[in-house]
Amino acid sequence: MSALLVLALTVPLLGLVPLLLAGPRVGERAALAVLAIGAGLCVAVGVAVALSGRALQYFVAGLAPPLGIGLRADGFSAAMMGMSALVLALTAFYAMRAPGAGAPRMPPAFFMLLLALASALNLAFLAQDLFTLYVALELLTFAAVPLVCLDGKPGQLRAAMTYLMFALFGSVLYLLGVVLVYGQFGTLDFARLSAALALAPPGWSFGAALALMSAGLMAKAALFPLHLWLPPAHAGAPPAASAVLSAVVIKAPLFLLVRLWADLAPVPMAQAAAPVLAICGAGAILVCGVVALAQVRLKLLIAYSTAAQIGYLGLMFPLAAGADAYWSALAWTGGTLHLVSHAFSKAAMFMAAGLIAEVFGHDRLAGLKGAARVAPLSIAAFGIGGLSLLGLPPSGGFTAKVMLLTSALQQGAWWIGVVVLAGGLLAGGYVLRLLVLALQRPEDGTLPAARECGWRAGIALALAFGAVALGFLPLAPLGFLSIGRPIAWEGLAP
Amino acid sequence: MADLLFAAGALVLLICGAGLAALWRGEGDIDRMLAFQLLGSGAIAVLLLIAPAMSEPALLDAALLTALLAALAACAYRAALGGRTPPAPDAPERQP
Amino acid sequence: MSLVFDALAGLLVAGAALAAVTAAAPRAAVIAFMGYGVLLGLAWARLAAPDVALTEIAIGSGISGIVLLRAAAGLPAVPPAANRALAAAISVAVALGLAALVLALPEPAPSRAADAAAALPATGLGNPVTGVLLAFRALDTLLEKIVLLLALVGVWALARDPLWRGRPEPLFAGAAPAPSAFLARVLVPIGVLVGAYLLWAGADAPGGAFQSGATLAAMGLLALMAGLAPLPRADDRRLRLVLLAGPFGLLAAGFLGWATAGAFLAFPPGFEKPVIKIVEIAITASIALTLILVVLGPPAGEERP
Amino acid sequence: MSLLLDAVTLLLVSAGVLFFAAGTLGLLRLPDPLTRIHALTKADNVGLALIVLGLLPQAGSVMAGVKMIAVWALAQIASGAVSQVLAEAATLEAQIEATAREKRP
Amino acid sequence: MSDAMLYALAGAMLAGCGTYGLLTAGGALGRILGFNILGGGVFLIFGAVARRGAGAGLAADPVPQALVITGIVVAFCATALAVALLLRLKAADGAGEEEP
Repeated sequence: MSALLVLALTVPLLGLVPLLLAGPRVGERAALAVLAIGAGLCVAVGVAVALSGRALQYFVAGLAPPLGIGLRADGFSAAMMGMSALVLALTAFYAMRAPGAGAPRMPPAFFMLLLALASALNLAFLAQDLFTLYVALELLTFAAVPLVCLDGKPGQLRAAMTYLMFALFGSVLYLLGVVLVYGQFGTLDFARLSAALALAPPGWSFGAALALMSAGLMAKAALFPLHLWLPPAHAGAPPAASAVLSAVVIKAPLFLLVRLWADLAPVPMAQAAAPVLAICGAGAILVCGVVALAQVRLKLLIAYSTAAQIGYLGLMFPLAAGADAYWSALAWTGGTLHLVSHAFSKAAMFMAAGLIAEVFGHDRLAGLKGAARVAPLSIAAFGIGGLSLLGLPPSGGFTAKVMLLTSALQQGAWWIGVVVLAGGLLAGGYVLRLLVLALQRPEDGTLPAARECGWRAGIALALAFGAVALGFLPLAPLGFLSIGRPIAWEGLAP
Repeated sequence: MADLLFAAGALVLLICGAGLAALWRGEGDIDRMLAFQLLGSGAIAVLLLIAPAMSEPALLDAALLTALLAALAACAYRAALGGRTPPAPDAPERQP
Repeated sequence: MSLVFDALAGLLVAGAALAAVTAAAPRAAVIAFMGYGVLLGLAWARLAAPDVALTEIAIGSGISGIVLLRAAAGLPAVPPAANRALAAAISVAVALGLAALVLALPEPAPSRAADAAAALPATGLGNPVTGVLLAFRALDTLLEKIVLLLALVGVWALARDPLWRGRPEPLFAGAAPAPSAFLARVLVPIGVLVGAYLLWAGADAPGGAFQSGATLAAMGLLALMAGLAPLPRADDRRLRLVLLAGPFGLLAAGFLGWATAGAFLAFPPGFEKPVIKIVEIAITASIALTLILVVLGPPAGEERP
Repeated sequence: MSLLLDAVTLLLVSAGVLFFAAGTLGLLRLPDPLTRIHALTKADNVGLALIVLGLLPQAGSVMAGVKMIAVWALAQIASGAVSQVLAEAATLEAQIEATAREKRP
Repeated sequence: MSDAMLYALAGAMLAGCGTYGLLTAGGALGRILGFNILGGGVFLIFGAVARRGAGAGLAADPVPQALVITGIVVAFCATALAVALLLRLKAADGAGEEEP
């Protein structure tokens, strides 16, 4: 079973070979097939974890840490793997042009970057070694930055440059933390570090190392106040690229942030850091939410909403670090569910925005009156995906926010509850703006003659319904997510 | 003996440092490239000196590589100036 | 005495770095940065890290120089953007904070040297750094090869032609002047020899795929600069095969190890050294070619007849 | 014997360092780039040659000695060619500067 | 004060220089240099950590050294990608390409 972990890492890479050696058409098909297989592998990992009730683990080269590298899938990583693989595979289908659709094909580079993203994300979710995670983050950066500037427009190039600088700065900070951890413990393996930390309470320098790594991850995840690079990058990219960037790419550093503070850091240290992360999260929700309201272009609006929505994960930290096991598990479930449902709804919204912009030839909100007449499926996908951001039932966003809210109120963290509610109101403001416009009667002669591409809108809609389907989960801590936590190696090499 | 070799290495470093500081305040980038070449020669000498002092023969390979690549830098500098030969006084502008 | 030397070397590195970040003109900054690379190589030599020193010299002062000098050409000098006094204060705080963290590192230092030394004989290698790179942490090396490939994809994605046809822009527009061409003709054969030697020596002495690949790349670029070889076509299938040979050779060896030794990226028992050697040759070729192509930049599209 | 060899090393290496110092001094005092290039290559090569000669007794193995001589030979060839390259670059830069000045009245 | 510690402190100084470069750079090239110097400082500290871990007949802990080699190559790739972006931007601005 644990062989699945290696396959999930390596199979997406195989798709690079036909893309580089064969023609673009063959390469594209191969990439699609490989991504579909990759999604199957990730789902299989989830099923295996759920059935066995234990984490899957694999020692690369048969060498156990500290010298070797371990891969490990617990419930949390399996959930993230499944989510990202599904979004990537559907995005690949969305990016494939129907023959004769007229628009230019996605260049082969796009599919190469998508395949590399699949591998990098799985590595980020599976690797148990801080340096391997650094390589994963670099892989992610090198796959994500070119996605921003695929069309080569000057605005995109500038956005890509800013993104690259932020990402590289984040890498250096993260690496500095890794260096300090190695200097203190001589190991970079999560399980061994946990064991060492349990033996002796670490000093301030371990806290500093964690803080440096976190700052690096925040820069890569665009968590407020390091979010400035995100809106131009995500809004300028081609729609399929925006969808993966916003939906899954920033989730990897967020996932690692959770790993560091919820799984690795000793409890007193995590409790001390949690308010800081929560304040960053609250800042993201409120500041970026307000800025999103002021946007005049649809894609920028969605991008600012991404910068706002990742703030909810920041709010999770003090709740998950709380003393009461049930309420902290509920907050943990809520945070994870938010990550997953946001991925589905955000991918749907960016795809829909892309289709709308294709029909209208622009994405200025003021010119989108009556869009529902020419792009009904896209508007529906946008609306249903937006439902989840707003936190209206039934949707994954609703369930996640209710969980966070309940946990906050039960633990007496009133201000977090207030931020969750305010964030919902702001999201309502910016989601409804488009919907209201789209349903208005268009002025005569302003509607374009073109219609949306139906089956691609169908993919967006399917993703949006995925976010809705998550809303049918029970409002209780999900047992699946606690499988395999806390981190430990079970026995020796498999 | 090792101490003496390190002392010689330190002296070479000191000389290079002084040369660097002075050339750095010179007027053109050619002077800066000269400073870089001086540094390259100094680094070769230092690597040769500390290789026996540390009894690490691989540092001789490093010295060899430094000699190769310091020369490459000069070529890169020239290449970045562009492929033109010095223009004649009234030659027409080079076509882009 | 060696401490005096070390203190001097440390100060010189920092001085060169300071010159690089304070120079007003882009080209002056780049030259200072190249000097910083040479001095950093010395620092690595003194840290008993000849493998890293070789890498730093080849990449830090060699190929980086080509890339950065090209980038600096024609760039205007830009005035500093921020409040310099504030920036200096922050930077000093960063340096002092880091110094405090470094001084707080525990004594005796934790180390994996004993583990590595104990596990090394099983690989048949004599150089522990090569052992870590290709046997113990081969997963990192594999993925880092993919990072290299992706960097090239990223650079090529900037091409105006999405199908990547044709050759990149030349490093010299026109024929190289005689002195440069002469230098290249002399240095390239020697450099290729040195690169091959580093690969051959790397199993048991400092050196290996990275150092060799970087050296060969530098020589390749020199040859291209002087017009000794034609610019490579981005759509050449053989070229793409070489690009893929390193990462996918290692991946194939990983699967071979899975089949024979029971673990992904383990090596077939009894054949560790030959398999590692073959993979290393493939990796060297891929690194050298990838670095060359990354430096050359995106292909310019189909040549006009 | 070893004492004698060490003395030889000391003598030659000191002389080499002295040449380095002299070359650097020339580099700093000479008036224009072309003469400075000249000073640099001459002094560096003699200095390096003396250091290599001095270190040969400490080489330890024949291979190391051969490598040292190879380093010196390579540096010798390279610095000669490098000075040509830089001199050409200096001429070109001066000319570009002059044309630019002509165009700017 | 050991040699390793001296270089670790030099690494800290480099990190400071790199930060200064990142903060004051007026253009992308300055930021690229700053990032490289900052990264070089971090690597140097890692090298010092490796040197402190000498033992078992090895002059230094080989694990960090291997990781630094990996890191140097990755950092170079980042530099090359950034420079390619810079050159493309320069060409786009020079040709007066406009946003559609």
